[in-house]
Amino acid sequence: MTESPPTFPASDWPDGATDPRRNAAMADPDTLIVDVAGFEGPLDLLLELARQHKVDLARISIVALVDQYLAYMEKVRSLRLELAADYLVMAAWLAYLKSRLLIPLPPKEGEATAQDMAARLAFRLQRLQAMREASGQLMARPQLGREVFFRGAPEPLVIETQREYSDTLIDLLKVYAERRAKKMVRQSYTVKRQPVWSIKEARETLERLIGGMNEWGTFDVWLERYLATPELRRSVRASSFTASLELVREGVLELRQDTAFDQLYLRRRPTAA
Amino acid sequence: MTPHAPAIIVNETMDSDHDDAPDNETSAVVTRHPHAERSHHLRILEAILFAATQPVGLDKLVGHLPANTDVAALLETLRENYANRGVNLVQLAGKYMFRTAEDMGFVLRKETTEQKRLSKAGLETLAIIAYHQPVTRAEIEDIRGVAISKGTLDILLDIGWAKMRGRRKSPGRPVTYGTTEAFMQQFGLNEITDLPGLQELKAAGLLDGNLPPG
Amino acid sequence: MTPHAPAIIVNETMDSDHDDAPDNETSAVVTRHPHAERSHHLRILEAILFAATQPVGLDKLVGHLPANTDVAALLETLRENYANRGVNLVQLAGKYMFRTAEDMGFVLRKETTEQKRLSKAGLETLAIIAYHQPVTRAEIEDIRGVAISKGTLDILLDIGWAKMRGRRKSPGRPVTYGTTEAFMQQFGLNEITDLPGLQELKAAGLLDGNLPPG
Repeated sequence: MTESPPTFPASDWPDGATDPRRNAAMADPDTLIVDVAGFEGPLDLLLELARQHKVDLARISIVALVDQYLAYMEKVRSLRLELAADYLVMAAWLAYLKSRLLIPLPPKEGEATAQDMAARLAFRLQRLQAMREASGQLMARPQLGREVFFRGAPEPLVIETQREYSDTLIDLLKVYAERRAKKMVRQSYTVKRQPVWSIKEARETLERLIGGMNEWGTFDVWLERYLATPELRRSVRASSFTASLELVREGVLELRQDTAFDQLYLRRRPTAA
Repeated sequence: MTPHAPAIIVNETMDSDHDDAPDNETSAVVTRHPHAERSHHLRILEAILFAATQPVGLDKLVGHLPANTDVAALLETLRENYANRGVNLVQLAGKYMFRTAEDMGFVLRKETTEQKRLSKAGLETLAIIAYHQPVTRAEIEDIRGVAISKGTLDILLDIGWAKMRGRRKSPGRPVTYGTTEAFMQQFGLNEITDLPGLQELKAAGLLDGNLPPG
Repeated sequence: MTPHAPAIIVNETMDSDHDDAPDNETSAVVTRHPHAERSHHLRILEAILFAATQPVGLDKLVGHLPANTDVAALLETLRENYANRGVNLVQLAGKYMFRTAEDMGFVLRKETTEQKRLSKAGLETLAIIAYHQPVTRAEIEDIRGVAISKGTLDILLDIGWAKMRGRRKSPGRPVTYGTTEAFMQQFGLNEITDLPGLQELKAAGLLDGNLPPG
């Protein structure tokens, strides 16, 4: 026990921090006692005791280990240090195990043999040790963001959404024809609401204009200012045409059309001046 | 560095330090000290530039290599190494960084197409513009018999099917609208006068007046 | 590494700056069609993998190349291309990613906050979860011989290295834990079987769920 402390591989303590407890323990096994709270449970303590033998855990003498544990417990007690209950439970179990190992008795019904119990303990120590080593190996691997890095300035995907319209010419024509048709229907049914130029109004207007109508001119020319309002156009044309026919019959106006559906011209009848 | 078969490594690893020596000895990387060192320096630059979150200045790179290393020359080698790859070494504001090659931009873009349809009002407005162009907003409203919301015309302008054509020479000089090339393409028309059904609509008395061409 | 004729290699490496054969100067990339295509595909993969923020699965890479392209073979070429560079192509949890070379840690090394958060108990618990997954809390405690504080598991879940995997089909249906893809990335593992010493531990029976009778 006076041998120089074993050096632990760097990988043993992945966080790289030295473990003051263990260093102290290695320097002088007796000082192991000082900080019992530093151990993570009785299994950890047992493993630490076992490791001090520097032997293969698979071939460790369980009896010797039990003795060491019990001696350790005794020392702790003599120093009146606080001990967690599970350390004492382990101590009791180990004491029982030792007695069974030393004085072989046929196991009771359903009870494992002392050898099996010892093997199980050895296995658990081995397994804990294996996990510690694995943890060390794992942590010693090059880690992302520590030793190895992904691209520092990745160029993330840009999503471009393209609108695609599925409207077709048929759709276009349909709505257009529909709208026009609707409008015609509405015009014929809501005619009362439309602003209307009455025939009387048209006649009065023509009579007012007639003095200046010396030359042939179309309705649109003579009635230009009344046609300015789009809603009134049809009505102005229709009413003034009707009124003009009256005035022609009365011999006040003359109408002229060169061919069918051609422009219609009107002027004051020269003799009527 | 693991040993490789000759000839292949030098090329496959893109190792810039491979020689033009006739024997083309690849083991050069391992055995010839200056090359191995050069290769090591190139690797350091590669790693730093790759991991950097921002372009790295020459001064910083110099700090990671032994004094008297010709870092500029190494960077030039690296730039050449990557010149024909999917990733290039570029200089931005005098600093260095890896960037995906310009012609590889398409892998960084994902194009999704969204199937859409115009609203009824939009389609109607478009039809009126097509048939009556150049047409003012007031005239469109007159034909539709309803006011059109600002958004409706905006969508058509935004899609690129309608455009402003000019101004009417009437009081207020209102803007007139017409259709575009894109409109013709979308609806499969050669000329605006091709609008199928136009004559038929006219004959049916659905339309009055003369439609101005295009 | 697949064997190639030297002339081909020049193309495959896409390396412009070292034609070892003088007669090969007229960069065959343009004229030798299949190789130019292959080179183009390699560049696409390079660009995607360089640009990526996270490892990319084969399925996604396949989508960027023409059907019937042997993407796995191209990736292997790329892996070889970069094997000796400062940046390597690695497989993590089955996905592909460029990453700085492991031996470049001395230039790039940084302390991570995760490291600081993990106690010795935390590291041990992580190892137990990794090697024994899926593993219950009770099993972890049995291995460590001590109860684990709630905080220890919480930190591992919070960092994102451990996750709940499901429930054991045993009385009480306890939750089982396992490691995550982030864990695989962190420690540079492609598969769980890449865990250091896993095979040996398994062979020694140290990962068996059932203890020897006792």
